Amino acid sequence: MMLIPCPWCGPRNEVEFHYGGQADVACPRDPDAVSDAEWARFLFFRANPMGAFTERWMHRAGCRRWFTVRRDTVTHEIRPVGAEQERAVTV
Amino acid sequence: MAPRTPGADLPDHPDRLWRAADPERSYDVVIVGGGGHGLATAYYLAVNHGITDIAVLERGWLAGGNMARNTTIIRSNYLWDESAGLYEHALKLWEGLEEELDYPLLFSQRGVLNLAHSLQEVRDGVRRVGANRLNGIDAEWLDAEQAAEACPILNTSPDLRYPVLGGTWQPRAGIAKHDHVAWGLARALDLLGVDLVQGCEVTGFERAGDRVVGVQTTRGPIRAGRVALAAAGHTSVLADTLGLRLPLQSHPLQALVSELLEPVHPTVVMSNAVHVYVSQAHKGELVLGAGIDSYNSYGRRGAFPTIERELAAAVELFPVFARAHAVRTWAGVVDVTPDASAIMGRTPFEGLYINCGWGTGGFKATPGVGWCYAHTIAKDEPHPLTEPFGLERFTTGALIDEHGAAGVAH
Amino acid sequence: MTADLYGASPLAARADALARHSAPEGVQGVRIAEVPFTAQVALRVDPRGGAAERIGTALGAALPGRPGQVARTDRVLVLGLGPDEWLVVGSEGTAPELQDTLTAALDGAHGAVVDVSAHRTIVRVSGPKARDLLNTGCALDLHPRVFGADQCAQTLLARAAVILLCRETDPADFWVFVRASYARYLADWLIDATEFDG
Amino acid sequence: MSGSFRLAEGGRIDRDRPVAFRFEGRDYQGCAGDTLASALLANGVHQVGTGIRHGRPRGIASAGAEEPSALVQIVKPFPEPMLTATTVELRDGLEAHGLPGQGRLAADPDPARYDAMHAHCDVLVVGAGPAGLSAALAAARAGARVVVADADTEFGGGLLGSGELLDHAPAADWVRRVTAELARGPDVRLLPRTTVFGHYDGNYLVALEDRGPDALTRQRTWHIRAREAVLATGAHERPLVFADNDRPGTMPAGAARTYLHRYGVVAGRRAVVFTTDDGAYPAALDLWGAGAEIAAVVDARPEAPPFWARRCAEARIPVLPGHAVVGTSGEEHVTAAHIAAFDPDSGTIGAADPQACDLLLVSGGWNPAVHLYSQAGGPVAFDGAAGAFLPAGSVPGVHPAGAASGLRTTAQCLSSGAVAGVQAASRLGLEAAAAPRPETDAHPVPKGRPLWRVPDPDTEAPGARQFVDLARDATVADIGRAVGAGLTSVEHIKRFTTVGTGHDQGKTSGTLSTGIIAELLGTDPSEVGTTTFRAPYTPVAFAALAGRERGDLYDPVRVTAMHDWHVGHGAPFENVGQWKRPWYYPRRGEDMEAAVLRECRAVRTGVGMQDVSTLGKIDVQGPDAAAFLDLVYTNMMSTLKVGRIRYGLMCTADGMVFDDGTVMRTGENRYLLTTTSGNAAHVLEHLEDWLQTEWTHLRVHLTSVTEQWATIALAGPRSREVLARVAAGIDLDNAEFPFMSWRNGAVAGRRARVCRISFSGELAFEVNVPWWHGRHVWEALYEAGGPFGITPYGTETMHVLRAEKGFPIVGQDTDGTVTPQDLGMGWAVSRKKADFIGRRSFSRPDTARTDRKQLVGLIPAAGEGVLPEGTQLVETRVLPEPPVPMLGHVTSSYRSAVLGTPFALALVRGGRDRIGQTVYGHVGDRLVPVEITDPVFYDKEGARRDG
Repeated sequence: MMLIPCPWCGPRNEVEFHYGGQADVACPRDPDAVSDAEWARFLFFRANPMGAFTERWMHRAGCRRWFTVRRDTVTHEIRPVGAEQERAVTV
Repeated sequence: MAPRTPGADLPDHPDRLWRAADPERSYDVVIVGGGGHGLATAYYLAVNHGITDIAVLERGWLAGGNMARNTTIIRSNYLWDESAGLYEHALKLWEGLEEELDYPLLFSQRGVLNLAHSLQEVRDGVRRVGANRLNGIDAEWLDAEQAAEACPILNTSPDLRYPVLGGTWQPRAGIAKHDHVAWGLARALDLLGVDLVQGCEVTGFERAGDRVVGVQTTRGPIRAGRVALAAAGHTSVLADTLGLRLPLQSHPLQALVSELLEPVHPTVVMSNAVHVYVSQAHKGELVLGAGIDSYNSYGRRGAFPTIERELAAAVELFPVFARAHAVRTWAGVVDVTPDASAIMGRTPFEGLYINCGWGTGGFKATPGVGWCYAHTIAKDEPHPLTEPFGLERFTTGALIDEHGAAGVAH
Repeated sequence: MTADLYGASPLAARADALARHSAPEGVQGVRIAEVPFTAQVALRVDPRGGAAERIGTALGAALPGRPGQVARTDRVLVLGLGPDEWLVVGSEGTAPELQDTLTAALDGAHGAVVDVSAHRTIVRVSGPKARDLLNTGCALDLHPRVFGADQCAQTLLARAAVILLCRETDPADFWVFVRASYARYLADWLIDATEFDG
Repeated sequence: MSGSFRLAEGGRIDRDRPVAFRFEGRDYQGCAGDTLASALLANGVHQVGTGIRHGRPRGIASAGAEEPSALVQIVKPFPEPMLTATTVELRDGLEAHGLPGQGRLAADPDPARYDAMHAHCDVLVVGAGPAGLSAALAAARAGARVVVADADTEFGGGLLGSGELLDHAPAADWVRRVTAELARGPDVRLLPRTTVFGHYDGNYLVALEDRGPDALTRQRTWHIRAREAVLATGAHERPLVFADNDRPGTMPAGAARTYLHRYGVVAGRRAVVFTTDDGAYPAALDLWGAGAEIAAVVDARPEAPPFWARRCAEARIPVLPGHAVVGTSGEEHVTAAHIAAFDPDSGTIGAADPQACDLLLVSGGWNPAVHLYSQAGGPVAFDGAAGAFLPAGSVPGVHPAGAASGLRTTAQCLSSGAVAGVQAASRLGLEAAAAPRPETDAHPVPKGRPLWRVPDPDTEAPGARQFVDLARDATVADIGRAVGAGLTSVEHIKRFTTVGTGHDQGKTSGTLSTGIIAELLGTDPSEVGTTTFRAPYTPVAFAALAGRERGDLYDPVRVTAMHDWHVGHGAPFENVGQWKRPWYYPRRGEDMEAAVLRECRAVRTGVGMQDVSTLGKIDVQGPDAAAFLDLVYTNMMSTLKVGRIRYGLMCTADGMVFDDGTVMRTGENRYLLTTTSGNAAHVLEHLEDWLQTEWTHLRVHLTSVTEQWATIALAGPRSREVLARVAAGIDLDNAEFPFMSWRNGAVAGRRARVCRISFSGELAFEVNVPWWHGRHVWEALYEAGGPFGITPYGTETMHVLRAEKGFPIVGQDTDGTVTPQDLGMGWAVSRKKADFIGRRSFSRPDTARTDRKQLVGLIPAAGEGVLPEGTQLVETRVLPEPPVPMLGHVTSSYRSAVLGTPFALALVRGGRDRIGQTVYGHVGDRLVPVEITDPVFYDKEGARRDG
């Protein structure tokens, strides 16, 4: 049972959270300017690394805030990520 | 001496299975992943297409991934035509596979019951049964009473928090013994001269422009006319080395097994609403699966509450299970797509083929995948049954959404 | 009297059962009772702005700086729920005046003041065994040094989302805020829990 | 077998409290404090059951949880399959029998109760033997919050079964002192009878507490979040593999010692001891001291350990170094051990000489219980000297200690436990120091020499009676066959032979099989490795893990403020998500169909009322609220006037319909949204996701107010008259209070917000009052409607009425693959807005197709009944061979009072272009002709909504 550090409520059991997958996936600013293939990448294609992964969680049973952590997808070790991290447009 | 405990034992394996091959420098076809899909693909490449210069590369031990970790349910009663066509093709192959491989696969067509617990699940179930029948798949709708006849230990009391309102029933569905399936294929492949290379992890690809011409492995580079991925939850990691991103997420899927018990459960029961599926396997152990854990993981372990929830559901549905004991829990890594359907076909790289995204449905599709994937590799074109499962669908929007209405992913 | 003014609280129909299963002095060592009809106002405002300061002044206590902290005045409790979210709890019937106070102090700044008095009710769980009882279904560390008086948390109790407020540590006295539709479930779950040995 | 094997004194059982029990149909007596196994041994019973594959007699092969052999079925007090006799606490009235490998489940429901408990601690100590107690003491004295869990009924671990002295007094005295000190600690929790069976991420350990016979709760699952965990889980003695090593009466030397010291039972009168490890010698001497004859100590090593050889000589116990037991005689009990000269280096054996005995003690060394350590991600490495896999490397926050880390003597265990306790406390910043270690026996550290199997004198079927895994009846020959078949991986061989897959998961057989595989492959055990250690460490009953989440507590039942009224009026309920919603209100003698027709008629002709409190409600505030809603709904919300209401449709980013509801503008910068009942939480999360992570510049706050408002729908041509009787202060006139607007006012004396919203097409109002006034206002409206025949109606009638109007229900008429255009709701998709969630997806090739499945109406041919929902539609009058092309399916289907015919909604390929065509519904084996129609069946002009 992972202990996930909510930046507001403190560490809580993973069952309190909702998983959001890869962090920093921004919606294309002008959806009409992207091709269908690029749009599909925004909709459906997410990183799936083995190892370090910057990902989103939402504290569903707590403050309901989304936040980002860096977690190892093999060991499940978690490190918080600064809120100031740049949001990258991946499309 | 007392007699052997009836049913508590399995038929013996043959005295000869397969040789542990060392990799050659080059093959016509290299298959990455020695699970059920990789083995079945190699098998049909050899049998249907006459290609035997094949290596199946397995980073661990043969069939030690999801093949060794699944709950062995086999059924074809999927909602959409595309899925039904593929899974039914697989089921027909299953029906002849034991004889073909001359191996006791313990394929037991004991029927699979998918329960409905809400009015919407009833609608979805009736819809799916209708679609199945028109697709030539044996399927029936059972009301709660009939469901209880199919599985007498099922609790169909209206007092349940989510009472059983009925279920879909596929009599030809059932279970098989996963190791036996893998080993039956492996033995056949060994006899066909295919190299089964264990302890050989693929770490990258050899390329000539946009063409993949081989693989890099922990046991050296191997040239290949064609390279076919069959690496389930690890497909993303391999594709990443080519800069190829796939719409896949790898999640833990947990299961557990009880001690051996006298027969009580004659069929297979699945409930999507309460996230449990259960059968009593050949030796008498109850085999239970849960819903997938929500987060990405390659760690082959999940969270404990998933197990607790699964057993709460199991004991609600089957009160007699109260004092059965969990003796072992485990997890596999399943690769899940946005529409809960697989991805099969060519890739932007010539000579490279993918087969992934089977989520929780991979085992039951094994021979069907092998058949169609072998066709795709041999002819460099999708098999008609798997054409809709190409990557293009995510761009066009023509998804095959099996978690919406079908509701049952396993 | 309150019934005329306020109708029926979510656990009115469970009051007897809760009382029957309350045995603060006995082996169970726990008392469970509804605290109905409190005024509850949800507040959202930027904690760094002047509006937050004005609200603190108007309430007579600064807004708690972190989720989990609770500010107390003789009129209200202010529970920190999120980085820019609080629940202001007052005595029954005071919701309109609390809303007015908060809205006035907001003074047009961006924020939200929403009456949620009926959205949740409160179950008071107190007595020497209160912690054990709660911990049968709550994964938080309720040790008095960790979760002391005037601390709150949003978490899960059994399968319901709750706000847990520690009012006193010795003897333990908790308020469990639960959404009205879940209140009976939670009460039934608590009653069931009292039938177990701690 | 006759007479008692119980000593007159000694042991930790209570001879004054006899316990009567029944085994295999015979009555016996044991003592309080016995296990079933010790009580059977006290009565001279060794055979417990039979082996699963070969039916050979099976005895007691341990004194603990590692038991591979002594499987029992409990018959009374309640049937429980497959427990080990060594862990069943003896209780009055216990009835059991041996198992041939399969257990039997009870036919009746389990009356026992189970629960769970969450705990937090600084240091969790698993195992309360010398190492665990020392660790706990060090941590507790440093001020740490400590939990100590041990599977046994009392603390002490191996000390209880060894007869050792600590500080010159029985070790039990030290155990008692330490336990008492721990129990006094303000922040120490002692959990006897508690098996920690799993380690999960973040030092989250789960344990099962057996609450004992008198507890209300039979078992409790502990969820322990530990900052530090000391794993003092002990070790299991490894048996030796030789021909016929499965005969009852064969057991590890340490087990016999435990039966002696813990239970006052001498397991036999004449014993042969076969060992490759020094640890068997004290056991032999202890048994000798208790009056048993020791026929010989057979040591497979060329030299016997001098210290122990001297002791044996003093006791006149023959010691035979360079010998091995190569076989046994007997049927249900061993009668002789066959001893032969043995050279472990060459593997040669001499002629066998039978030595009569009724007890054969074996010792092949010890396997540390590394299960939890391995589950925690700790690596294990093969240690050639120990012949076992020991914890290697390190895992932060996890401290193996004592025998679990491969240590052998009590002194070592005490020290390592204290060190682990100090380390754990220090990592937490506590000042800790080890207490002085009590003085122990000055015995040399035991040594051993691994011996994986004794050569089999049987040359015809070698290894066929050399049992490696008693639980699975797996032999050396089985492993040989697996290796011969080409298998090299321990995982493959495990599956081939089933070794290690029994109830015990190979606790005693795992390392042995690795050693044998290594020998057969000509490699080292470290190359072969182990299979994976998985939770649970010992079997756990399903019901224990299910806990209290059973029956109505399986999942929350959500109810509205009016729930009791609905119950009182006989409504059956529909589960909608977690909500209980009234389905219909049958009157006496009515079935569902009659009730629904009556309710529908009432709404169409008079007035009906429905509890719609379950709709999700979200308050939206902020200067950018309008802009936000324009982005999340497909239609325009910024143009909505204060006081007005608009229907709203939401899509997910892939353009598929996600939810629908109404949007009420309650202020310049404030809106109230409603969502479908089952989807409220998802909608709020969806909105928060976009707001918090994508549109962080928008100044908007969302607040759930679902249960702030109880909501009553009042529908039908007479609804205005009913409302007027209790809402005198609100002008209900059409002009003053037009359709799709809202007013504040008092209803039945309670402040209310009244909306003119209709989901039936009739004149209708929705009355919102604070939740706690719901019941009062509901009853007031019911009473006010009395003269008009007001009729409460449930979800089924609501579904019929909306279907007659062609209003889709998200989740019923959609399935995640349906766009607004597919629903014929292009009118709700703004073309003016620059963007909204889902818009871009509409132009994808497949989504933009004009022949997608579209929502249409269906009227079955005259005389046909109601089409089952879910019915598939086909084009042809006669079914072709499968696969049959399908056009779509029926999503909603009802009988209609006002239409006079059954009707349905369906998603049909290119449906709108097929209006007027006849297609066929596939019902059972029939094809039912149905006409495709517009989905709006009733009052197409919308003339009825104003009354």
